Amino acid sequence: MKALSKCLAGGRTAWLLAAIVAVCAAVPVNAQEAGEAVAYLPQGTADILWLLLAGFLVFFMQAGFAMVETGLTRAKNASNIMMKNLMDFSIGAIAFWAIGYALMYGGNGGSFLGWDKDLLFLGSLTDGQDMTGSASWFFQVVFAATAATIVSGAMAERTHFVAYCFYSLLISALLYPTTGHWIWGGGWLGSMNMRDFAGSTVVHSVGAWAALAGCILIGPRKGKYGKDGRVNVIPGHNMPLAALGVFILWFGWFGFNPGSTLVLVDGISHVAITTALAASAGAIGAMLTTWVKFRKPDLSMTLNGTLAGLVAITAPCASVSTGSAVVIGLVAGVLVVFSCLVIEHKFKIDDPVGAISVHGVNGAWGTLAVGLFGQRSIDILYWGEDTAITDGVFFGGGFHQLGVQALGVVSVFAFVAVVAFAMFALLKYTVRLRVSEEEEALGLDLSEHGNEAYPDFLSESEHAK
Amino acid sequence: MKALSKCLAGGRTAWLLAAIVAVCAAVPVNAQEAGEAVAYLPQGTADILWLLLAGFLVFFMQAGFAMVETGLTRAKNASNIMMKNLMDFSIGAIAFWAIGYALMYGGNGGSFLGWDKDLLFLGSLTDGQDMTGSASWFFQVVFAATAATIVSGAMAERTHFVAYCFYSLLISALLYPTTGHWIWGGGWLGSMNMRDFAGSTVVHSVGAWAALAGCILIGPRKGKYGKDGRVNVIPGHNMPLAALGVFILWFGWFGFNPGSTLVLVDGISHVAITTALAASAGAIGAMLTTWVKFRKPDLSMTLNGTLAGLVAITAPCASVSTGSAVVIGLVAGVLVVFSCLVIEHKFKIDDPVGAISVHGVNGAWGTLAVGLFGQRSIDILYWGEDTAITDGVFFGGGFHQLGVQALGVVSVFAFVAVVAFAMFALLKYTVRLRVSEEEEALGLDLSEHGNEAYPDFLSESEHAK
Amino acid sequence: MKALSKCLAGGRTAWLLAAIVAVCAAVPVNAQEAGEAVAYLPQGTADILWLLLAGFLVFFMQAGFAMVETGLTRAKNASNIMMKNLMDFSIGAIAFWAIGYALMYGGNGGSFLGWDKDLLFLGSLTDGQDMTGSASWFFQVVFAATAATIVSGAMAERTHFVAYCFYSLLISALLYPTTGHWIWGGGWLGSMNMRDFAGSTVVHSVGAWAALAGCILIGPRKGKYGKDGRVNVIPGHNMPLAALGVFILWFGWFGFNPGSTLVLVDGISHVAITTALAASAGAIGAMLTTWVKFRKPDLSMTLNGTLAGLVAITAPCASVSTGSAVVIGLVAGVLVVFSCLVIEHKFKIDDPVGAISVHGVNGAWGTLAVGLFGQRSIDILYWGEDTAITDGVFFGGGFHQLGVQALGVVSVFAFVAVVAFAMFALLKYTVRLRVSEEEEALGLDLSEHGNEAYPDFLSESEHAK
Amino acid sequence: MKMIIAIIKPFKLEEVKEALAEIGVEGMTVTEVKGFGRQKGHTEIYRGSEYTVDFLPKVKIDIAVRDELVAKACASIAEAAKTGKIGDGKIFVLPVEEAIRIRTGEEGDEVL
Amino acid sequence: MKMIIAIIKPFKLEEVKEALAEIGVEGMTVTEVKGFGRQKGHTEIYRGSEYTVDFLPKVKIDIAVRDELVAKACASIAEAAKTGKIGDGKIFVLPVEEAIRIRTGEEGDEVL
Amino acid sequence: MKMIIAIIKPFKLEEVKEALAEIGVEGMTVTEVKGFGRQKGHTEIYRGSEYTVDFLPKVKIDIAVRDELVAKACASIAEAAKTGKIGDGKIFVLPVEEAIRIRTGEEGDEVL
Ligand SMILES: Nc1ncnc2c1ncn2[C@@H]1O[C@H](COP(=O)(O)OP(=O)(O)O)[C@@H](O)[C@H]1O
Ligand SMILES: Nc1ncnc2c1ncn2[C@@H]1O[C@H](COP(=O)(O)OP(=O)(O)O)[C@@H](O)[C@H]1O
Ligand SMILES: Nc1ncnc2c1ncn2[C@@H]1O[C@H](COP(=O)(O)OP(=O)(O)O)[C@@H](O)[C@H]1O
Repeated sequence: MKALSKCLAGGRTAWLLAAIVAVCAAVPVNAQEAGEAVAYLPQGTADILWLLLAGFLVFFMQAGFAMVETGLTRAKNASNIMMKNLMDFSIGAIAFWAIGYALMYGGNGGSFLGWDKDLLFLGSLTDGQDMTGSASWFFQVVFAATAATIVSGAMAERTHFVAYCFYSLLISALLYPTTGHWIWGGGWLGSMNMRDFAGSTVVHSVGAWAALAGCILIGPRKGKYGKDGRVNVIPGHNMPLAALGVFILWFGWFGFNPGSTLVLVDGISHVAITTALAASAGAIGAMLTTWVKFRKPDLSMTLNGTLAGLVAITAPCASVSTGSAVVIGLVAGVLVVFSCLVIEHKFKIDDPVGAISVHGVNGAWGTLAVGLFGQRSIDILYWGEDTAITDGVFFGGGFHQLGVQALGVVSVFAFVAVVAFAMFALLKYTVRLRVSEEEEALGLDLSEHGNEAYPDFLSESEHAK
Repeated sequence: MKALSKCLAGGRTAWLLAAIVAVCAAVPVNAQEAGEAVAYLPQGTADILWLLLAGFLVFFMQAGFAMVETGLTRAKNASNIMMKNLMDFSIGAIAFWAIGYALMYGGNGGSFLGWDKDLLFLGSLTDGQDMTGSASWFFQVVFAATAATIVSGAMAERTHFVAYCFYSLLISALLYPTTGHWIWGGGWLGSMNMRDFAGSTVVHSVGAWAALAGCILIGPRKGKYGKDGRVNVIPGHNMPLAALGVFILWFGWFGFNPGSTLVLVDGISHVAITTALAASAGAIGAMLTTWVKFRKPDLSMTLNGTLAGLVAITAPCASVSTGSAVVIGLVAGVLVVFSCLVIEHKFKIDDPVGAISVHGVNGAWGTLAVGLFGQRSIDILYWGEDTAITDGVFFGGGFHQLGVQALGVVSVFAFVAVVAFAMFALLKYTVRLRVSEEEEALGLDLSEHGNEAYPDFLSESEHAK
Repeated sequence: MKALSKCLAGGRTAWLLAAIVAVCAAVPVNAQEAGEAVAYLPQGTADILWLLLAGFLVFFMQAGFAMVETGLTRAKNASNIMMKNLMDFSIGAIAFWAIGYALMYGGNGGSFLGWDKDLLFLGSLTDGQDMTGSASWFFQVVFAATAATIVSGAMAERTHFVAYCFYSLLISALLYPTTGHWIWGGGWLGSMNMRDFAGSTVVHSVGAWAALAGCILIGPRKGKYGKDGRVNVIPGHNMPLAALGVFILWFGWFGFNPGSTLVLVDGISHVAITTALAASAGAIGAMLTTWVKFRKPDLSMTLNGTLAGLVAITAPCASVSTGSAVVIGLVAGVLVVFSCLVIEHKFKIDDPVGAISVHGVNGAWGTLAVGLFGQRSIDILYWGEDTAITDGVFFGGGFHQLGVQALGVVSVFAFVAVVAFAMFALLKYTVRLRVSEEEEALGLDLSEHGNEAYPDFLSESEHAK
Repeated sequence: MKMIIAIIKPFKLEEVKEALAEIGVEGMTVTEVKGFGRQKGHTEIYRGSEYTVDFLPKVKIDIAVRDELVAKACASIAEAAKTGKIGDGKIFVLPVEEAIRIRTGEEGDEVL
Repeated sequence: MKMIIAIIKPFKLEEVKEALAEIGVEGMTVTEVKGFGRQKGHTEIYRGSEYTVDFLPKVKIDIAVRDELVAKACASIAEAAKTGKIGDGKIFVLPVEEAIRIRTGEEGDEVL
Repeated sequence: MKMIIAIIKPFKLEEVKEALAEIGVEGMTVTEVKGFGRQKGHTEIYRGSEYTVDFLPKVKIDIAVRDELVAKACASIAEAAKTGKIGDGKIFVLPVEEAIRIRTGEEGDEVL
């Protein structure tokens, strides 16, 4: 039975307690005394609303990743990509509930790792006592899932599914919480006023560096590089789905960045516009770059450019002006094209969707951009006197903030690269990281899941008896 | 002309009245006296906001259903599925506006059916007087549409379109409002403190049992069962679209469950996390089950498992701990696989998308789960002393609540099965429930709508003159 | 580092300043004196929240347009459509940031065009000072993008990409801001109390009349009309994607219309339900019309009907009763079918997706509908005594309001048609408006972007070495 | 050796395959094609314009068989593919001069 | 009876069909194929790498005709399919030894 | 002139094309087909039901060549397409009686 409904229906006399409590709590004291019945929304409830709504949007990014990744890979692996995107969230959520959150935000740990045994299993036994905590967990779990899912695209079309499941478990239970603790959970980088507002480094770089380690260890897809070192093209199978994915991701990013205020304050609007502008500039930057370099404006790279702009603005979104946001996005759009080419052609690392360039390289760029374009006068709208950044290089603040940012970028890179490499190596020698040559040729849909993504030929003949 | 804009533009002196009214109403009395200008958001407005936002998300589930259903059926019926999903909402909304809402929530009826002639056509003549009522109608109509659309997938690829239109009318105008009234509208089941927070039974089971009646009456698709009783496989045509649909549905479910608080209270965050965890556990449960049973993790079933977890947590989402949510979801994921197999292989009921197992079986499971895992200490955060549930079996509360829940499950099943059977029988002997054999072989797109969903061969030749 | 997280983690002593400020500001004076700690959400912050959330939804409509347009056109142009939808937003956003907003809402202009040099580049140097202004810009930019993107579908499959980029720049920088200023920005039509609540004319007609001018100038697709004047059919390539697009658009429209209150007031709920009902009625109207006319209910036209209902209710959504909304939607659904046929068969204008009929004809219909069905008693819930409309023709108010509305429709049509025609003519003689015959035959994906949208044949052979 | 080219209704493929298996023919190559013949296509409606789609979906089967088997194979196919309604399709027999099995290099009737 | 196999540019299909209809050929089977020949493919770009797509979309038409009609049919096809530009395609004529109409069991030229 | 019809594994297409180019054969027409033979299909699972997909993806290549080249072409194809594993495919050679190049109207071996 639903509160408002009942009320309207008049069929019942009993009200929902919650509704009454809310109403009472919300009436200012004097108004109450004066017999006034107008109730107001508590700020705390508004904060919970905001965290949840933003979290819903970030959750929806899973669909965006799934579409981008499947669009840019071959039809014979489409079901596998769907499974991976579904399971990295599902396994990751359970892992983050069981232990990850305690390691990231537990107040009894140190500056390297958090700990709080009451947060294991989200303190399931005392459920409902801390609604603000619940909202916070929700918002964090969708971020953890984003970090996890980045690897899916980079290692697509060759990774053994069982290894991917274990990987999902490990990144959400251990890897992401650790660096997350450093910067957001009260750890050592956060204490230095490193600014990574919504997670260019904490979320995107972590996922991307893990992807980098994985890509190196697993090697390129069969046929990607010829014997003579020639780079072969393995086009994706559905560009409209890839584009749909980018629109969904952009939509979700409006939860990702503005939501990272964590409280419902006026400042969310500035974050929303820096986000929109950087993404637009990223798209334009990538398009123009491909236009000049390849003589035609390329869709797939422009899609990457849009995402690059979004990743790059993720750290500085609440510290820079709209003008700076445009510049940061433009640079990201240019950067992502060259980065993709260098990684593919020079380093011969096979990343089918450009995840390392989008999330890693531009995660780093965005984090450093705080040290270049950051303005204390803007940052302080969101932070306190002692926690706000100093002005960036281009705003006369010298190199201090840039140094802090660089330290964050480098230490997260070093830590994640090493740990992820170890993790994938472990998986390689236990459950097998890569499918066999035949399985890869057949496609992961058939070899790993026993079915096809588009089984249409059949439906006309085999089965219509 | 838009209020804020005008204000910013300074081009006009007149303010929007509404804005002023809002501001005035929101300023607490004493603050006003003291000349303070800060205004606050009334709780009532916040409640409307919450209902609408949640309703938007639930509305978007229509897209999810459309994608899941088309993905799991053949290309030759894809346009038909789109039409059905579009029309069950459209026809349903008009029907619910005209009469359904009056039957469900009208306060002048009895405990079996509501009635209020002022709610017919939503009291169109007195529009705008009751904004809270409008928000409530909006939230309810999207739920009614969800119940309606469940049938679309189960009876896909063979149902006569005109029959489907009439069915949409009947379920939204009569069937759904009736059982809805019993549990949410002030009817007899609600009075017994049966707990179906967001509608495992009211919405999902109602749709599924109607689907069951329809599937039995219409029979399996041509070729589904061989003469020798052999079960033939009729694979769908696009798994990535099916997966996209599940992501959209999951996203929409964050409106479905948390929105069912109906008022904006802190408690929405607990509901959001039980929802996320049960869905994740459902996905994992189904994946592991298929892995063990079929030796490979199956995408289509894992998608069903995700939805099963969501359906199952829909009733108990605000009554159980996060730990219980995980267990409920896991069980749902396992259950849905076996249920699909039994319905298809034992009962020889042809449900192409697994809707009966997902929404019916797991709707029942979720409703019963309140009686097993329910905790009064959590439930009471949302309800009053006299309306809260008693503890479930596993929490020492004995079998009382389980009994009430079971009564609800059984009586809704009995009522819906009988009425829906009668309804489909009526359609069968009037407008024809099923298309002819040839029409089915040709595909409903051509036979019912005269066009194809993917007319690509043509575009290269026939028409490029 | 994130505020709430830190708080939970307890690892840091410093709070986010913003959070504290918010909390303090929100505590009513007396409550504070009395030592009460409950804080409330300021109305101003709530307004920003609402504008942003609605804006996010409107942004997501870009994905909807992209899907509708690609679904209704051929596979060989699918990547091009994606590029256009991505770039009209990206280029448009930068243009609207640089200059468009200053022209539309600048308070120092006249009644024909606004101006405020401090709004150029959104006053980037003083960023963050005006969060309400930022939210307003965000909400307006997504509207500007909607107007721009309408042209993409109408001129699909033959427009030179570079011309489209310039067009995007011009419409967002100049054309849209001008008529926008007239009606919403403090200009002459607004002063006459013309009511275009959410932009049937300002947004949809502007886009559609520009599309009309463009379509006339660029001519039909090759092969669309035979030598004998015969109309050839060029079917689209993916109806499920087109339907997905319509669901996304409908979802986004719940930001478009209710969001146009611009402040968070109770009245948003009435707007939401007129929107839902008109869309439903539009779908039904178009379906029935095609059923009667073509003997089968047609999906593509029903999708157009849904959008027609939405466009038509956009102007009167906050001025009419739910009953009137149903009628307005029904008429729109019928109208769009005949309009599409007349434009295609009589006027021989080739608009592959029906954009001119959906957005232009029904934009006009919706705007006029205010003069027919408008009720001052409803309108006044949103406006002041002196800014509210007078009753419409069917509600005894005579022809005054209808006259004002008609003046708006006609003057916007005249202005946009002329200016857009000049603009496209300019592009035609500079950068070339249309691709060559061979490029068109080859498809724009290959000729303009050098790649295919579905390069699957290759992936099996060419590259798997 | 002959090449039998059979054009049949798509949903008859399985039955034809089984009929051929019964007489010992276990290899074939199948193509999705569009057929045009006496069976007239259907009228489709797209955005209000009627147009005729002349080309109907068919399946083409290429089956190489030893000369002795040709008559039997044709009969089997004809029987299995027959519905008696217009559009059932045709069988054509073409001469084959040589045949090679790629895997082994075998030639002639050994290949089958 | 002969089997005419014509490989043409896709957008010429309709014209070829009409040309054949004029001389009384009313049956054919059409396949979407990829062709490789003198007409060089185009260069595509994917994620910054250029690569040549050698195979161009073509349409293959199989038309069984009575011997007397072969020359006329070939001429009609050639005329209708011609653009004069490279890549217009080829026509091959193969002998057919037998033909059967599945629906009726008719054989030989009756089938057409 | 002969028509060589080669049915091969899809991923061998490129190698076959290159092998043919080496001996001067520069034209061919390629079709995506499904093959059925000794190489048994795989079992798929759909919603819990196992079912066998007998038809495996193959590529069919039609190559018209001058009589002198037939042997060499067949040998090249056989070599390039060979993996030695079951399912490598077959090559069939059919007689061609006439050939026309649509663009120019040339006939006979000139066409190639
Ligand atoms: N002359 C022909 N050459 C090649 N294929 C043909 C010819 N005539 C018909 N076909 C094929 O046979 C199919 C069935 O032929 P149709 O004339 O429609 O019916 P029926 O086989 O019953 O006479 C056609 O769809 C086409 O694919
Ligand atoms: N030797 C051949 N065998 C089979 N098909 C061929 C052969 N040569 C060309 N073709 C087909 O004919 C098409 C056109 O041939 P091409 O050499 O490009 O141009 P043209 O026909 O103008 O000489 C090719 O795309 C291919 O499908
Ligand atoms: N009799 C046949 N007629 C036509 N095509 C055949 C025939 N037998 C086999 N094929 C084709 O050759 C392919 C490979 O044949 P198969 O028997 O599986 O392996 P192998 O070529 O190694 O003997 C099949 O998939 C099918 O496409």
